[in-house]
Amino acid sequence: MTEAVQTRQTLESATIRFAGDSGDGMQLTGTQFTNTSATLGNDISTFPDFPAEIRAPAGTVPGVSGFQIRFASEDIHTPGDRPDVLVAMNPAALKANIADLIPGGLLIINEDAFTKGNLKKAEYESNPLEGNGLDTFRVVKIALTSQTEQAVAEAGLNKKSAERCKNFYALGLVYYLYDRPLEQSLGWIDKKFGKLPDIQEANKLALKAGYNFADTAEIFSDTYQVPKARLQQGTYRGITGNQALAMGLVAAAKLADKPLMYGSYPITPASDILHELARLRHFGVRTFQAEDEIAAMGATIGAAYGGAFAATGTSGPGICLKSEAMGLAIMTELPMVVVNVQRAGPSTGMPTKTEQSDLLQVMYGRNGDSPLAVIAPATPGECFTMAIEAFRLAVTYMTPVVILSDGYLANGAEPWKIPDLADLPQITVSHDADPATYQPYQRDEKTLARPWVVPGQAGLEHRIGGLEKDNIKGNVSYDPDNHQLMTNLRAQKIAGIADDVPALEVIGNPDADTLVLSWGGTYGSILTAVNQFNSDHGPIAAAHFRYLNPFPANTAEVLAKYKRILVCELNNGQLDVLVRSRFARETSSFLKVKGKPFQVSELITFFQENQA
Amino acid sequence: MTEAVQTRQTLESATIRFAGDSGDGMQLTGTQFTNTSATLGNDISTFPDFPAEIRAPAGTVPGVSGFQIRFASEDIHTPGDRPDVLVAMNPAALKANIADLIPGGLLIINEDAFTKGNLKKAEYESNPLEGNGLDTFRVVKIALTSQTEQAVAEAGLNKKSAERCKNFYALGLVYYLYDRPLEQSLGWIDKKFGKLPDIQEANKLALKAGYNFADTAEIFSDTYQVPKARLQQGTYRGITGNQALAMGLVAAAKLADKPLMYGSYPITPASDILHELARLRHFGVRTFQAEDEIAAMGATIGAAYGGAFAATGTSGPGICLKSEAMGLAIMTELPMVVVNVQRAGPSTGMPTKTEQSDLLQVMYGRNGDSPLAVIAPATPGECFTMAIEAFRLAVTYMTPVVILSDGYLANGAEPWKIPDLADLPQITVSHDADPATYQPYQRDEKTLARPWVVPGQAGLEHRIGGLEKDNIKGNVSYDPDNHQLMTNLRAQKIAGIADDVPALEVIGNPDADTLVLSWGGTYGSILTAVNQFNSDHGPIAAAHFRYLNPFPANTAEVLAKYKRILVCELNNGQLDVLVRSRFARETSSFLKVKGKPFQVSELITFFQENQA
Amino acid sequence: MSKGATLTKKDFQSDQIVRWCPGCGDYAILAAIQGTMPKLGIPKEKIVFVSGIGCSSRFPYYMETYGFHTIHGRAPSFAAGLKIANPDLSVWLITGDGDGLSIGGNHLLHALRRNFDINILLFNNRIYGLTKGQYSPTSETGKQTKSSPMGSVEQPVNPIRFALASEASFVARTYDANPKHMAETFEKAAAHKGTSFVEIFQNCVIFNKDAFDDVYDRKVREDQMIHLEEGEPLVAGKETKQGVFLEGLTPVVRTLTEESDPSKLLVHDSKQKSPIYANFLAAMEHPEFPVPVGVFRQIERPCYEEALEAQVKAAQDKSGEGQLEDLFNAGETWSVA
Amino acid sequence: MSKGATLTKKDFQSDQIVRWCPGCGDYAILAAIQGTMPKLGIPKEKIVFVSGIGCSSRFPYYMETYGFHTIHGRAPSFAAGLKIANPDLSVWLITGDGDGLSIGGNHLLHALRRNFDINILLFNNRIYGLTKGQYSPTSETGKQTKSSPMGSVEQPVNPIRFALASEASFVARTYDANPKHMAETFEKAAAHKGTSFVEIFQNCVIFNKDAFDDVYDRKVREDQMIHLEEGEPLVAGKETKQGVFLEGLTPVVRTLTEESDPSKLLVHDSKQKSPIYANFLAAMEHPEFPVPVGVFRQIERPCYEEALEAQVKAAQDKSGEGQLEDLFNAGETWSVA
Ligand SMILES: Cc1ncc(C[n+]2csc(CCOP(=O)(O)OP(=O)(O)O)c2C)c(N)n1
Ligand SMILES: Cc1ncc(C[n+]2csc(CCOP(=O)(O)OP(=O)(O)O)c2C)c(N)n1
Ligand code: SF4
Ligand code: SF4
Ligand SMILES: [Mg+2]
Ligand SMILES: [Mg+2]
Repeated sequence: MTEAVQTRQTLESATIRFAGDSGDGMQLTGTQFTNTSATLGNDISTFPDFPAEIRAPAGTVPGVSGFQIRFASEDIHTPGDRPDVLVAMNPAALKANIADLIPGGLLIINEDAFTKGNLKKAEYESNPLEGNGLDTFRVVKIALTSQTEQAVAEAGLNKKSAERCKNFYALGLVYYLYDRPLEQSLGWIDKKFGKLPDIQEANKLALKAGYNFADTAEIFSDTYQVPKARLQQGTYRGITGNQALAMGLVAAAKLADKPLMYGSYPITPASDILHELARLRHFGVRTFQAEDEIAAMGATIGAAYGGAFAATGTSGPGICLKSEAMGLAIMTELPMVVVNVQRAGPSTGMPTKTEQSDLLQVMYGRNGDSPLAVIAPATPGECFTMAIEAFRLAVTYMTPVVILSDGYLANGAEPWKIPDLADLPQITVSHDADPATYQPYQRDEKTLARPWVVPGQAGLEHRIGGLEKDNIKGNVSYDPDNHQLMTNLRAQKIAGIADDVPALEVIGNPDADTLVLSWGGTYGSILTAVNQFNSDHGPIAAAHFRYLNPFPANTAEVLAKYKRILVCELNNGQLDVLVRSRFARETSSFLKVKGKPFQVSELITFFQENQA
Repeated sequence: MTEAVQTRQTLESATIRFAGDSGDGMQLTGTQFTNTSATLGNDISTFPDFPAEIRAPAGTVPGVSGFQIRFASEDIHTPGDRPDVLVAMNPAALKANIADLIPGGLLIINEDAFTKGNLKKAEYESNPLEGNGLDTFRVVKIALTSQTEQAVAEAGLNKKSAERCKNFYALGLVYYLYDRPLEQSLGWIDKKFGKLPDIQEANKLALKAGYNFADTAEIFSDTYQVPKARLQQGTYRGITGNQALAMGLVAAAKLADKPLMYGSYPITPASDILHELARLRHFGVRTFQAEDEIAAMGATIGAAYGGAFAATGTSGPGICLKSEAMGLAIMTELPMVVVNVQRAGPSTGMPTKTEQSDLLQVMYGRNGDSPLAVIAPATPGECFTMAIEAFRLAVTYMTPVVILSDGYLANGAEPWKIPDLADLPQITVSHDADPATYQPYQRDEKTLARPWVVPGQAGLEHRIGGLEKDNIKGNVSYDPDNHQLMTNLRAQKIAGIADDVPALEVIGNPDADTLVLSWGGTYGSILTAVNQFNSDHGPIAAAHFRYLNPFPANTAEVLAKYKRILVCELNNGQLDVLVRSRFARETSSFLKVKGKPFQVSELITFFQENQA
Repeated sequence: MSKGATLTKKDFQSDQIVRWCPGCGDYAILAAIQGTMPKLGIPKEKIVFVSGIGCSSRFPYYMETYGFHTIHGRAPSFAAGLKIANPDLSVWLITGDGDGLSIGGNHLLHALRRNFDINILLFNNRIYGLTKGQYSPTSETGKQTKSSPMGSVEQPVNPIRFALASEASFVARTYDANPKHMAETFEKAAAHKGTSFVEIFQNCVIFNKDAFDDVYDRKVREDQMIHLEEGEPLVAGKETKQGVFLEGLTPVVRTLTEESDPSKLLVHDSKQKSPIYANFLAAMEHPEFPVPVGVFRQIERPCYEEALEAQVKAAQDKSGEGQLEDLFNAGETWSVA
Repeated sequence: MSKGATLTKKDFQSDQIVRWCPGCGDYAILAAIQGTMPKLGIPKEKIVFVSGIGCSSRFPYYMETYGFHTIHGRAPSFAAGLKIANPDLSVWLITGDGDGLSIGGNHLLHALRRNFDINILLFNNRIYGLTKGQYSPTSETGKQTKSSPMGSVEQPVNPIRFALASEASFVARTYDANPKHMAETFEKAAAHKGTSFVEIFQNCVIFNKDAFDDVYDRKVREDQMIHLEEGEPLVAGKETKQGVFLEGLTPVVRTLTEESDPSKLLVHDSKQKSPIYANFLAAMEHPEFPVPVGVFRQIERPCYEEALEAQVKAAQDKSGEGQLEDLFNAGETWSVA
């Protein structure tokens, strides 16, 4: 580490995308880079993007797997619009990703993979490495496959296994480029492949060889360093939204000293919540893999009725199936959490791609007037706190609560400051009731919640169900006025939550004329764009909804302050429907449904166009 | 028919309610009165109201079955707010209905039924016939049971069967009261009971005895006549919404020369559509009673894919179950009709009661942005035309079309002018496509519809499904821009229907400041109230939506003309959400969820209060 | 509070007016259940009746226990969640032939193979009662109803064979016309550890009147039914006895005479591990065969909720009771000072 | 256009890149189907592949026929509607153990008892492939997967027994490791009038690798399987022959020696009206028994769509083809002049 180090440019942030075939181990490479950078103290944000198939056809564009990571010495909130560096392990990866690389960006290419066969599979008519199509980039072609093979020769693997180490070779190159130490990844290899010493050895050789080649061959004209970020003091770990959500559900149950029951049917991108929770039997977690989403919802209601902290998770099509039983949960006023990790729809849509298009579904997708609470975490880490919040609301108001996550939050990772137990909210639950006075639908004056009495409590036997019940007594009732009353009460109960949740906060420049509204998983891009707009263009304010139903109590007041309201969301205008219908205000929307998060730049452009 | 006839008062309209135990045959009595009055040339409107149970406990209030009929010499649009005459066959019927009888109204009571036992079952503390609780009414107490027994004695029935004729005795009384001839009912009895001569005889005796008793005993101080209405010339029949809907579906298929496939799972109040259609095998109707609503929807899509005119029908909870497959219908852009006969919700709710609370469900109750067309008939008879219209839109735009009927339309009857075949719209369908150029998602420039190619057509083999497809070619596509394009196209296609449907019409006084908005089955009450308000109170305008998605093209223009917008609907504010979100206008709403239609009087009061 | 031992039938009658049609078979079943409950020695508050939708599914309202009237066809899933949350409740699931075998067939299948310790009573009236008389999955082919005026074209499903294929560990059949047989069967079902499945022939007097009279009317009952008794030969018949013999795999019914060799008669054994015998019994359908009633099969098999609890315990034995700090700190962490 | 008779396997290959994992058993099944199609003599345009969701359910994309990739578990209902609309199509339904027996179990049940003339192929890899490896309803008890790290606590369902209880008129089993057996089985399924149900043992190399190797690996296949042949005795075994004998109702496998009386051996007869024999075969499960493959049952029973068409015809014969005027004017009418 001689000269090069001295000339390293210091960057505030950098974005790399690793792209290759599904079999090339790009997700692993990305995760290694992420962990090393996190440990170095950078703030990070990642965006994995993989094909729908388990093993899509090798070498084809649909088979490309990508992992983007942004790391920075400042606070960041998105994985970056476009990469500064693209690592393309084969022609298909190049084809699928080159449009995103910034002009002048660094393109690291595995030359060896640009064979006739691979070019054909990628549907390239001619070899893009020839000709001048890549002239706007700084192209570094490396014979990655063969150099890896040479480097790992001494480990004695067969050709195929040797080749498979090339992702670590590539990682070594990029580690050098950004001045990252190898230790953490070397340690990881030791742990992971301890039982397969030849593979362990080979991967370590590949990683070092890549690093050294970059150093000695001086293949990069510029090299960089990204100092550590001024993160809040504490212990951190990387966390995805799904992991955080699973932990939040467990934590909520623990905080209330209740068992957690999670009923679910596997579906992309929600399955990992089930997987995470299934491993936690020693936390008293009862997972139930149901035969379908209807049964998962039924079991969740059954468990809530039985006194457990009950939750279910799915993605959009699964909500369709749950919807009838969700209506019953509303009618019987039982507490539970329903997680919807949204994906691109309609119908099967694009299961591995992100979208925010189930907001109106969870608001209105049931027969009858059937209000429930809807909340949406803004970042992967917030999935933890919002899971706890969901249970708090559920048991306080005796209502199902929907958490709207999405594919981007679910699989995206960010550093997560491990919370202090003492800082977590307390959740208190009581099943107490006096047999002398107990009535199933006697409501708490403040919350309008009915009592949560569970089978097993003597003297409180009663019957509930989906037929309209008379308020207080809970007997089946067809009385016209009672139905009106109950409909109103169900609505008021949910509306009343508004006073029990944090006020809507204005970010950016509160004195601007224009207010940007957004919700859920787009927070990072919105915040970044709003901040950037305020520094580069002019004043703009923003408010990001984490509470969708009800809206925070001050929402009308906030909106009233602004002349212009812009709504940004990853769907065809759903928050917009809620905002307009609630506040009867004209709005302008930036709507994107491409299976991808917002780019900061496109938001800025939209702000500019609407800053009349 | 001597004196009495001479002193008959002539009325423009009258409203009678027959109420008794479920076993008392009140629905039959009501229907007989309806048919006779219709044949006499009155305009009529009916409202049957019966318990959820097949045979609710005899004598109890939940077991009361009622049938209200309004008949008139003028055009009428509702079965009347409150009856002028109430026939109460037992204490429970009295209890359940007396609050509705107009002050000074005529109350005909079966004295015999006011036994201790029955009073107890009806939860009366003391006998209401004693004391002065009924003083505001004109009470006519008759020993209906015993008089019937005597009257039918010669037919030789046992006591129980003899008693069961008392509904015809009551009908006879009321026929006399309103000067209706007995012939039609006598004929009906002959037809119905031809095979049971003793019962046939007894019922005829009872009917005549009731009539004669009223005549000779002069039990009514006033008697009436209601001249015929100035109805449009033609042949009429009585029709319920469900009957009309079934006929409309059949007619649509016939008009297009296609077989009708109707896949359904029984559910109140939609089952009768299945029953009607099951009888029509000779029309080529294929009904399929599926194992559940999911399968019914799947089969409907399968049949549409196979080239049939395919429809399914259900009520709200069934829509929950259909919703996932409805998303697939949208994604595959196949033509079909989905009927939702709404009932009071949420959840199981009050299955036999009417409500309009599934509007937002059918609009938004699916994952992803998944627009489809939604229409709603305004009267029972219109269910016929709207069923045809639904199929016209479905095949023209290659989209599922939802028909929102409701329990009130479904079971309510009105005179229906039998249409001339020549006046029905022509529906043309083509499956033609040229194998040389055919592409599954090549769209018609105007309608944006894709071609309706069906299996069996040679050279056009292709594959469809729920994964996003690329526009034109129809291959599975994860391309970001294609998903955006397809999402937009799906939305535009539905939005484009606006230009192909009748403009929104303004009724009442178009020059008023206030516009009343309503939709679907409330038309009759709204129209009546608006007319009455214009004559008695002041100018008011109204516009009634039959097309909910999209709204007719001129809707914005209509709304823009009015200072004040009032929305009236039988739910907790659903059209309101659509109107406000689309037009960003403040509104005031009259929302009723009591399982019953609007009363004209309550609408008038609401108009008055909001006519500031 | 309530002590199971001292309860009476009356204690299990709720204050709700029973709303079935006069003469409906559901009344007799309700009475039999209310009569059975005190014998189980379970306190009222530990008993939950869960149902779907249908006439039969109104059942929970009439029981003075905990009750949950859920949605159509899905009762097994609610029962599953309830048992997971609270394994020591006595859970009774009430369903109908439509609720349990039409819309709810899949949940029934999975509940049975999972073997929750619950009791499932399927009221089979071979019709949809609540929706006013459409044919159901157990209606006979050719059945004319409102939705099949020219006759149903569907082959009915045999609930017992379905339950057996679903790996049910307890399978029985009883009928509303025999309170004593019902009571005995319900007691056996309650005693079984695991899912008990009981088909009940039930008379819908309004829409499928006397559908089972050919089988269970007092006049024909003894000839048309085989009352299965553990260890007893398979014999029907009041005057002349009819015995069931095996020819290869085929059941053959022969009149027993002085000469018949009783040792050749099939003897009832509901505890066979293999489902073959129970399937054989179930294939005996009316009118070709007298109809077996009683317990077809009862085998021991682990219950779902017990196996689940065992995993929780094993995990806690191995890793200690989970602590949130450990969970939060799992995986790679780093510190920012 | 295309004539069935002159088509080749290639004609049935669509232009879509096949996207299963290298080594997945689905490839062999696809090849076997594409190879079978030309033999059926049905023009391409008359053939429709309908599927649910799962790795296996991608199948239709790869067939150069009509194809409908529907939603999870519901394919039977789409096929039902399609057959009702268009009875003369050759409809093939592709499903998986999750698609067909977990979420879709109920539709499968009802499709089978209704007996539409369709062919249902259930790819049983005893795992959820597409969602990356959770246990399925056919996974063995104790199976460790992502969603069952301590082992599944569920009793698996046997697809053949399920199909039999669902009154399937044609029930068979084949396996991806034997192209010839697959082809023969598919041809028989196609030839059967009514719903043909075929379970296919399928290897998921990624999430449940070699799950069937104990049964169908070339080395053990002949000992561990009984290839059912009509009229042939039930015998397994390469070197030493193992025969299936009946003891009462119990199958007993005995080594055949010189002394064995071959007339005592059970002889395969798939056409028995009673389901008892087929159930008996289906109860022979690995590892206690060699696994039967081939056709378990094939009986004649009316098809739903034919019975429906017959009703349409009968109604038209009786009342004439329905005229709208008559429909409108039915019931009581009156005239206003
Ligand atoms: C989702 C849904 N679909 C349909 C219905 C209507 N429905 C209620 S009960 C029932 C069938 C009942 O039949 P069964 O289970 O045999 O019960 P029975 O009334 O005969 O006791 C139907 C179709 C419903 N309640 N919910
Ligand atoms: C409503 C719904 N729920 C869940 C899923 C997710 N999902 C897709 S395929 C599948 C299971 C597939 O298993 P199987 O049928 O055995 O097919 P395989 O992939 O093994 O061939 C699941 C759970 C879905 N697509 N839709
Ligand atoms: S309809 Fe039939 S099943 Fe329902 S309550 Fe009446 S008699 Fe009983
Ligand atoms: S995951 Fe398994 S079943 Fe799916 S394609 Fe891969 S190997 Fe085949
Ligand atoms: Mg029934
Ligand atoms: Mg599988």
